[in-house]
Amino acid sequence: MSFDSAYQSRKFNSVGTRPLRPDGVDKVTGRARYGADFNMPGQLVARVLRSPHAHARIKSIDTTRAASLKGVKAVVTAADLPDLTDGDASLFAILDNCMARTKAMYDGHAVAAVAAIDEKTAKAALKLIAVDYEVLPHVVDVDEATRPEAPVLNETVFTQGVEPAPTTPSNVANRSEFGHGDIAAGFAQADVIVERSYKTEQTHQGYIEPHACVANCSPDGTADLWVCTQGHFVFRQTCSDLLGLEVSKLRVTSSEIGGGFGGKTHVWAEPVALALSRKAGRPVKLVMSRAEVFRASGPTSATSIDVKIGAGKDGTITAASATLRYSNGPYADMWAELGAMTSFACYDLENVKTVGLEVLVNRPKVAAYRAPSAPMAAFAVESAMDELAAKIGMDAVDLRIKNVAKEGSRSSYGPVYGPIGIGPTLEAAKAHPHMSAPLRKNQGRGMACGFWFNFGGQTCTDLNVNADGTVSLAVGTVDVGGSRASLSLIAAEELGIPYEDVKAVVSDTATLGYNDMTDGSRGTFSTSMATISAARNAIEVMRKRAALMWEIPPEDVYWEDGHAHAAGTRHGNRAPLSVKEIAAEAANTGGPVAGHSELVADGAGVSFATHICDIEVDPETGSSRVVRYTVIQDAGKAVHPAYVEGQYQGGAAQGIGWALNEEYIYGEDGRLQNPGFLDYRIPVCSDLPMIDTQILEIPNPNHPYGVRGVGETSIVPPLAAIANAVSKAVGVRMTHIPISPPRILAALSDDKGS
Amino acid sequence: MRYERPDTIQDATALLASAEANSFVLAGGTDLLVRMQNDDFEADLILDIKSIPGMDAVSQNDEGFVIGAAVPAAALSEHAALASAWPGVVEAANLIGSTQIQGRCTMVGNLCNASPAADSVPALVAAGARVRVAGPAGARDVAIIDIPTGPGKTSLQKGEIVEAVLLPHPAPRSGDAYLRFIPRTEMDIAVIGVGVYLALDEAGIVSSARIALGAVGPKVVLADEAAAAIIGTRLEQKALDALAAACSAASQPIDDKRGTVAFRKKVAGVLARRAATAAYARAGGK
Amino acid sequence: MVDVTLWSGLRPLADHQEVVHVEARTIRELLRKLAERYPGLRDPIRGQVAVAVDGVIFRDDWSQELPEDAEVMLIRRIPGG
Amino acid sequence: MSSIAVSTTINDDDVEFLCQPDETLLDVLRNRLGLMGSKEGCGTGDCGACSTIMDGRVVCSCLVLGAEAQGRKIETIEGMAQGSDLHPLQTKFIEHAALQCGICTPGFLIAAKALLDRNPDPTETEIRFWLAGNLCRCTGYDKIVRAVQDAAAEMRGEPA
Repeated sequence: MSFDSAYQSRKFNSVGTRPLRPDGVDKVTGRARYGADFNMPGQLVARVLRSPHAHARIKSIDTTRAASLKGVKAVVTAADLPDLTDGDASLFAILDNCMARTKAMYDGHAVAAVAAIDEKTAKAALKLIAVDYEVLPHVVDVDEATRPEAPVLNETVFTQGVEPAPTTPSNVANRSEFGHGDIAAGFAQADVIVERSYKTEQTHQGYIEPHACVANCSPDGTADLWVCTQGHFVFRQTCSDLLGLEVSKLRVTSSEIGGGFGGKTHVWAEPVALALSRKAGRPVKLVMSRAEVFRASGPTSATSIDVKIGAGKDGTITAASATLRYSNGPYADMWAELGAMTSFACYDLENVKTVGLEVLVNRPKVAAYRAPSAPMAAFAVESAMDELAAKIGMDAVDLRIKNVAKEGSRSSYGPVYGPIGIGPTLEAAKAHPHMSAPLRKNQGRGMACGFWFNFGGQTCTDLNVNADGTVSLAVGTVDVGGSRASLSLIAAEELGIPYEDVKAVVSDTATLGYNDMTDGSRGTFSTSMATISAARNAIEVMRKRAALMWEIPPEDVYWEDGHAHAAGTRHGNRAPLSVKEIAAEAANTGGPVAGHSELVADGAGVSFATHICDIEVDPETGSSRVVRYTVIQDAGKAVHPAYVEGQYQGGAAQGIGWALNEEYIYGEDGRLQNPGFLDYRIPVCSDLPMIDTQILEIPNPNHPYGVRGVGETSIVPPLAAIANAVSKAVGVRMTHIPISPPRILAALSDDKGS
Repeated sequence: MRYERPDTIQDATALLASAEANSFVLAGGTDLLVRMQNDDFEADLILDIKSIPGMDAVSQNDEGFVIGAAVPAAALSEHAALASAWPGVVEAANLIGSTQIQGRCTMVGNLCNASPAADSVPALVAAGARVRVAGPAGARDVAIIDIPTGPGKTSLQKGEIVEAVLLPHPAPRSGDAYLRFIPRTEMDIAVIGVGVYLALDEAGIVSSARIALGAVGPKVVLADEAAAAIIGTRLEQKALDALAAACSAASQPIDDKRGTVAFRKKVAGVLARRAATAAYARAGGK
Repeated sequence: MVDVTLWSGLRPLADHQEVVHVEARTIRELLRKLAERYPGLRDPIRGQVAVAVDGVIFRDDWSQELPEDAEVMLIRRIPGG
Repeated sequence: MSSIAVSTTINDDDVEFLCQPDETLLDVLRNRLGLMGSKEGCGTGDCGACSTIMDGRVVCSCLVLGAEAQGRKIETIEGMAQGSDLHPLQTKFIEHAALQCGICTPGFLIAAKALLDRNPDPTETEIRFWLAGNLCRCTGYDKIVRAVQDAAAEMRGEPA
């Protein structure tokens, strides 16, 4: 039944309220079960042997002594994961990253794994595995890797997207290009030009829960995987592909997830746990240590970006260009391409050109990290915009407003925009009290805009009306930030029943149809679409049941305020039938009442935000402190405002940590020096002020309630907002993230010197 | 590996003396247990000293304060007399790690872990503190600065345990202070640490001083030239500049994941200036 | 008749054209015809392509109609975080 | 290594267990006593997700040996509610949406309880520095601090 996803404005009863979330009590009493909280009878403990070298050929692996150690039940190497990827490059990259096949490509790359009766035995067994490495020269820096003399990571990689096709292998795997118009002409007309290079270091999503799973392959070919993941259906597909299992025989259950931010959209050790279980014939529990999470899961890219913007004296941008180099880790992907697409997306430009270069380095395989690739590109562009405003002598916000993208503007990544909310966020920022509050000595104020795509994807929900009229809602999107609460609100709204009568649960892959990964801010957007559709289907069933109960034609029954009503006067004034009353007769009117929905939610629209940040710098030590922070973002419709605010605040906090303190630090030996929360410094409670939020609601025309995705955009502006604030506080343009105290102090002394 | 929890200091030193290869003393455990997570950590004996009477007590005698080796840092600020006598030492101990770490870690553990960046050690050295070291052949008192000999190394002999920290009563018109640099506001290992102790004469002129620097060398540095720079002064700008220059000169830091040489040398001077000013105020100097 | 703009990554696989003219009423018909006319496009279309119709991005939905004067563009299929 | 017998009090219950000399209290709670509410986020005392109260002081149970629990009084998240009555902090965390994924929440609740037991009217700064040992990556801490302030006010009998 086709589902009309168009927006119809309405008065909301449940949507927009702040009820208590259904999974709250379990989480505050410690009963909620995360990845490492699940155990199976007779389970073994797994430990992974990881390469201590940044780049080395694996000549041989001798596991005989390990396998013969008492208590060891299985030892696996790449040989136990035969290549079933038949030419699918991205699937082969996942396989090779799970366990190195010919070369160890980074410090921490898995080379073998054991399953034993306890942790002590497993650790002892790892020491008995003899790996014959031929250590090769390595490169970890994104710029050094592009130099001709840099060691080549993969002899089969030739730069794609370049004409004529190069013939020598390179660490630059792909060149992408976007834009329109003639930038040469544009720059020629410019009165003022800003041209600068920017760098950002590699950061990690920083979820507090390390990856954990319990895998059980039974001899009859069926298998179970209990895992913390952002997409158990996608994990099922990937694990089936890699291990040659039938999709229907592998059931993946998503545990409560202790944070993901994109880092749990990708399998790391789960296929290894399944391989160990298959070989040992027993369940295997594999929990990564924090050091393993940093060394061998999926941090985001380190980047090196050149930006050039030209504008007339009146602030109109005549030309804008950017070259974006993103580290991908050892396997080619599309991270620079995403940066190139998002960099100038906030603006309506006549002449724009962006080039993305994917660079291979001896670092872990890059995975998505909340609006992947956008924060770094925004840092470079919004820093240049700030400098341009200063050069022209124009207010930073006014310069943005002058060039802002509107409905009908051609985006820098291609398509023309529909109705978008960046203009309103800029106007709101201009009018916000934060923008005019007084600043004290050594304090600077910065602002920045941010953009992210959102999307829908495949979604499937089941809505069952129980005999007492309460509703069970089964969804397939993983709930990290309270989406069970927001989806229950959506179901209650559409059915016209109280929120308390709805209980939402996340189903495993055996009890619900396929659902895409919970990423791209699609959780609430797409599953709310499917929930509304399921609710409307359930209403159709209940209308027919009421008709049967009243013995009148179904066309004469309409639904309103949670009740079936008999239309017109012909049927006398029958009292409306509530869901409870209809459900009570279900047995006699056709059986259980339910509504299902399987759809592809599309047209998610794009999402914009503007942030304002005040920072105080100690000029003598270079230390900096965020004293005030404001997030202004368009949510289309805030289903549960508290959790929308939570996305705004959480994204800003991650951005602040990224801007000031967080970075992967590699030694000369190519080994990660800070794989732990002590020296990979994410913001702590005493580092941050309260983070003020302002939710704008510009309805998304492609969603019945106008909902937009909100989960990712909030991490995009902070790097630039903070860089602009610090640059104002110290009077020197800061171009290298993180803006650590040594860098601020060095900038101050250079400035005094020059 | 054996875990022992002796009831007397004699049993403790005997156990340590008789242990084979590597044995470790457990007080707060906040350094030791992190090292135990390391895959190649080997130990024959973990000796828990928390059942030995007096180890978790802070007492006073006519010479000064006796702080048991098992007294957690959090308890120091709860001891009014100690906190008012030695605010610099107590604030240094209270900067070690988080609330959770504070509930366990001890100054003696911080000292014996021998990290060049230990927070309490510069403050204790500036305060002129000593430790009572118990061994199979009886006890001896050692200046704090003589315990660490390099990163992770101490001068303790086999079988010896540090029983207590001995802090003298502060001289009249004296004050101490400790400041450190960390990139966040909490939870970090010190990039630089500066402990200052000074005493004034009746006229408010600095008559004696000790400046100790942390995280700027293989072990804590007693910067005598820095102290000399402020003795005989009222911490005028010139004196503070000389103090800062001397501290920067006395610092021989390394580049590592937490800081660069240039940064540490510069900020050592800045913190010394600020800590001296705070100690001077505490000593009643105007 | 619909004018489809290809993003830079796809142009080498379609005789280096930036805009291609295709007779198609739905995304399904559009993609099928493109793959038939330019075999090189078959793999990227299978998993790496999204279709922007008047600025709205459709990653999966083949049934989406293509109005006569709509601006149609093939863009990279974007992963999320 | 031979096991050590330990008898202790956990959430006012007498508990006995065997553990290895090098086994942490966190591993004992989770793997031997089924008290999985305390979470392991790092194993090195840097994230606070394993916070428990031992003899009135909040500590990281991953940096305490199981053997050290002998004769001690230990409080874990599982003991924070009195039967079905949630502790005011638990209620306020839900009301304020002071948690999203919730993996850090047990640690925050235990640490906040230890704070309010000691200081019924803490300032925002005192709350933030006391809780600096508990890492959260989802919320940005704003709503956590507000929830602690609100719970403290309620426990003091003042209107929110």
